Amino acid sequence: MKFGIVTFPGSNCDYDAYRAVVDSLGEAAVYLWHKNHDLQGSDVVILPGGFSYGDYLRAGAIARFSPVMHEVAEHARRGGPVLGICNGFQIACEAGLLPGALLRNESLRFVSAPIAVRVENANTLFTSGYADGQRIVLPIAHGDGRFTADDATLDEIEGSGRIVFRYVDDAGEATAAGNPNGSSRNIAGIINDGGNVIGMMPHPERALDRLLGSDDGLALFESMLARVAA
Amino acid sequence: MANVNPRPGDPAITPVLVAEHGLTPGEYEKLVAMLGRMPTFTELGIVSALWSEHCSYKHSRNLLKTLPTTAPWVLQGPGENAGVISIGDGLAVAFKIESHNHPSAVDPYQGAATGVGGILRDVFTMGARPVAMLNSLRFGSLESARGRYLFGGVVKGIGDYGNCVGIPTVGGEIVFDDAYEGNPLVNAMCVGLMHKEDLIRAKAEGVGNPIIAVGARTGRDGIHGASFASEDLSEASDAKRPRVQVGDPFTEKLLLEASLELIRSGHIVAIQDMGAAGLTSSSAEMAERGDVGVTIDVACVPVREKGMTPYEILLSESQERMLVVAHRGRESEVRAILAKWDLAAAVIGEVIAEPVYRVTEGATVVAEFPGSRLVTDCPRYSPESREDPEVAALRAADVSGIAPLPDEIDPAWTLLTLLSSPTIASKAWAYRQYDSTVRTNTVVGPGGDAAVLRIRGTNKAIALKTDCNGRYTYLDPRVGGRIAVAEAARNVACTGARPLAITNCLNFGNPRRPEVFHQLKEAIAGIGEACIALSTPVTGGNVSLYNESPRGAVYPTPVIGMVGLIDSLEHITRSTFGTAGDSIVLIGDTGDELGGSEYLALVHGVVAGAPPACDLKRERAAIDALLDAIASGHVASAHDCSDGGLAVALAECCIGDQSNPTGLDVHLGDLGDVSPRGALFGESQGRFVVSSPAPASVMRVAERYGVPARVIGSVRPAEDGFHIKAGESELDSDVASLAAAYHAAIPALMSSERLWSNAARQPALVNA
Amino acid sequence: MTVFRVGVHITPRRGLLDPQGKAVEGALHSLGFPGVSDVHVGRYVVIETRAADAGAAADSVRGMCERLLANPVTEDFEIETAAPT
Amino acid sequence: MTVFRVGVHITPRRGLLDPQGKAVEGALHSLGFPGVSDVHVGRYVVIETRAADAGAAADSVRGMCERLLANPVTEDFEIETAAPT
Ligand SMILES: Nc1ncnc2c1ncn2[C@@H]1O[C@H](COP(=O)(O)OP(=O)(O)O)[C@@H](O)[C@H]1O
Ligand SMILES: [Mg+2]
Repeated sequence: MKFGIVTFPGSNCDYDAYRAVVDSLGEAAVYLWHKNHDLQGSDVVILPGGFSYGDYLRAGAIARFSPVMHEVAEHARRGGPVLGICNGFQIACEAGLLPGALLRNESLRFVSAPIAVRVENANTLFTSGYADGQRIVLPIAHGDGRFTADDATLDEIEGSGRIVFRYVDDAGEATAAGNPNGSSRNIAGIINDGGNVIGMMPHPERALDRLLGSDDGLALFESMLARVAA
Repeated sequence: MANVNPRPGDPAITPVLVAEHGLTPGEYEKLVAMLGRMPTFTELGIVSALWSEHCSYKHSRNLLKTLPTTAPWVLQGPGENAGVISIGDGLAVAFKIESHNHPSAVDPYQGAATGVGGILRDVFTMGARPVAMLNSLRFGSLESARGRYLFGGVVKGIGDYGNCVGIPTVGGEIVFDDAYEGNPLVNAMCVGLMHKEDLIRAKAEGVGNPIIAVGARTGRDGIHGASFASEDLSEASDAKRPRVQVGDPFTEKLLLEASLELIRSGHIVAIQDMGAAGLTSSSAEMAERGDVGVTIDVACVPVREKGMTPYEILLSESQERMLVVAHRGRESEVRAILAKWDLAAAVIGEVIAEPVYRVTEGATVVAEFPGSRLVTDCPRYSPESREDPEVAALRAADVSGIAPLPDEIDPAWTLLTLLSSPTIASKAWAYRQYDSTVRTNTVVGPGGDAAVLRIRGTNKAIALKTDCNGRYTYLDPRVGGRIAVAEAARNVACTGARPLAITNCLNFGNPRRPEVFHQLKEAIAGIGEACIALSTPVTGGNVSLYNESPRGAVYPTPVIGMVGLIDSLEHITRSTFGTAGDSIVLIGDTGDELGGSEYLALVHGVVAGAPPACDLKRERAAIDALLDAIASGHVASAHDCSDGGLAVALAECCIGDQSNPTGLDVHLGDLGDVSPRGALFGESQGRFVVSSPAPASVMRVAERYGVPARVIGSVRPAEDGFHIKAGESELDSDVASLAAAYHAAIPALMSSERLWSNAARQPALVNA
Repeated sequence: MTVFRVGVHITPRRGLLDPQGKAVEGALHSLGFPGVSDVHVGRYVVIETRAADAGAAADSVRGMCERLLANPVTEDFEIETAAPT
Repeated sequence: MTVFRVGVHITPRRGLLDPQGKAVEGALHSLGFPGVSDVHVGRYVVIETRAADAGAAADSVRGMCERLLANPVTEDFEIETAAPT
């Protein structure tokens, strides 16, 4: 299976995503240059973290106009899997691949820490390797992670099981204490109605090795492998 | 030599103008002698920048020459943009520390951000990919609005810049002390990794090779930043406000990628950051290193504003710019690489055979200097040095007689007081704003003793730390210099790493004052001694002088940035206790050494006494013993004793990891002639707190190295509490109170209700 | 064609949490501005653009807002009159 | 006393680098707005405050800018007319 990892100017987790795919999964990966109209036959597209265009104006606002995003949108429309992580989530929202928007953290400060999230829907392309309600620990590192949408949209994604991850506290509850950025309904990750585009603020690609603190991200990549390969 | 005439509109060269450029009458004479004529305004500007303290090291060069700089693993010592050491497997580590104190005092956010940007460029211009950032920060009290403004702004500036470029900020140190009230210190360190064969030096070579300006356009910002960094902070600094430069980390990220690609392409000969004194210093230094002449046409430099003069273009410190010497005929290849990263490039000059440094504006020569004398002829000073008798008296004071406060009856009160002082308390409020995990190599991030990064493709890791105790250095500069190195080494060793080499940032006051020059001289001597004893040569550094405000000089603060190597990932050791039941071993001797301690300063408001002795042979032996014990697999955790002494070190071992707090039961046994408070809060050097399931093995190793070690107690579950018996004294606390004191202190001080206003942007002018 | 300077206000949609506005409001109260009852922080973008007349300049800037400058999910925008530079 | 709404423009001082403005300018060019020659991005702060009259409201907001809202080192500010709400 081949993963295409988009490099926008200012992407800085493209390398981590590449290493995750190649070293931890043993799969093939290519960098997709933002100026090219070519996914190079990628089965899965990763929109990685970072600060595309410096996150100037709004996180993800400028990157979504990159030439390669035409092909990414086409790929998504055909049902191809897209994994948006952190800045990739922000870009996916700006591009309309996912609903809502990601605003400045409520604390107004960047937050970098290992954080607990609960798997809210283990029946997706990206989460079948987890159990429903499983509490996992992933690093976050962002300044604009407060997921926001109007109530109707929130009700709709919640009602259709499209909230995939929620921030939780030590007791596993989605409380304000467990919410690192003020996200509506503690949302850490959502999926589109086609079930093939996921956006999440935590970094699964940074959680693949116990040496670095957690390997709770492995199941996410393995879920994709299992489903896409099948 | 060409004919050089004043440019229409140039101000006349008067003694006042010369003085405004920071040149002494003697220095001006030297300049005239070198030129054989009067300088033009442009030339005066060039020399004022290159002969500023910041660029020329005129007061420190003679002292720096005494530092040890060689070892078989040192590939590049001082003299380049960054030092480079080999770590085996064909890999090398480039690293350097630099100050951005004065810009951060004027605008903490931009000052700190651009400091990070500058040191990043110093590392990637060596051909190394930056893999980690550290910092070392000093502020006045967080009780003052200005202290909070500076601290908050600096932390945000460091975070926003490093996070955006995508380099993890993994460690550092932060100290709050009134000595820094008028003049904060902001030192940033960058560490990069490379294949040895990619090492490139900033040396212009090859007559006819083009000189290319790369990156951001040149604006009017930061003109004369280098000379600004070379004077005391005063009211007058306020009027120099436009000197603040705005950083653009996004462009920096593009520059980083493009530069590494350029270096690997083989199309270029040399590359250097346009940092302090901008185009002037980068071009002059590259020419001097290569022993060639250069000619630069300022009319070819891409500018941001219309009507910029040669003077302004040469001295601008606009950020995110590089100077490249390419192989002749490869200009279009160079341009293609830069265009890929949306970066502009302009050929602005050429390497020439004639030994001159020449600047033209179109066809007109606007500045010309003979050969490399511009750099090499710069004045050197070894001013008078004399210890301040007041400091000598403070050091001689007997502090053991200071009566304990009534509250100290309960040593738990003292411990809680220390744990909640911002200098000792958890710095998570700051480092949670730094992305510490990007690039997925961070094994131990901020919060531990030293940061640890794995080296992909090997079974190795590197350990990194910055350290200094300014109070010790104030009381005894030589001992303070030694301890800065020793403490950095101990921190690195606690993770299982062998200390390899250091970079240093010497933050001192005005060197023309004999008592300051004395501090500088002695501290450098102490650093040198420790580097020899610990086999950690100096590979580079930075000198920041004139750190003074109307309150006086800062504490002399020689910050050490150390790199160590861990041979095997299995040896990576953490600082916090892991398992209840493990024994606690204290390695090293405890004396009754309260002089210069955090305890005296915080609880008694006293800065006096001799700082703890630093016996370098013992330091070396203790480090060797610890590393051996770690390698033999018997060490569960290791932490060094520093600020706040043994009691604080033990508490940190219990509460440092919030997800796994532990308690302990410790009996210090017979204290001999050491007082209980000396045993608990004294800061004797050369000590480690180690937890181990096999303490006998640890002690056997220690014995082999002749290092004292004894079991002082055991790790307990957190519910069992925290108990230390020190002679007559019993320290009892529940673990949660210790943790609350330690973790809540800085967040409480920085709560949003305590925001600063614009008044806090003005430096407090004491005595003025 | 003339160069026009057009200012654009981009403000967080009412009803959405505006932590920046709240923080500024709190700070203003503690600085002794008790009369302050509401603060919102948005963006101010100033664009210089060539156009045939002020109306065309404003139209073109409207297009920029719709496509890039404002996020329709969370922000409103308002274009000031275009003035020749 | 009436409640006035006062808008404030806070802009990066001319001569200082405005990386945000530069990035937006680049993006607008590639989006097909070639006429754009200069972009600056600042903040727009809207304050509701009680005051005796519009002049007093503006004066009070000026004080807020000087004391808190604008960074005197890097920013300029401009107060719009105060309007009663
Ligand atoms: N305290 C020091 N110890 C050792 N070397 C130093 C020290 N300070 C400066 N140097 C060396 O002097 C050279 C010039 O430093 P610097 O002017 O800071 O370079 P740049 O401005 O290009 O960063 C560098 O090679 C640096 O490592
Ligand atoms: Mg340099």
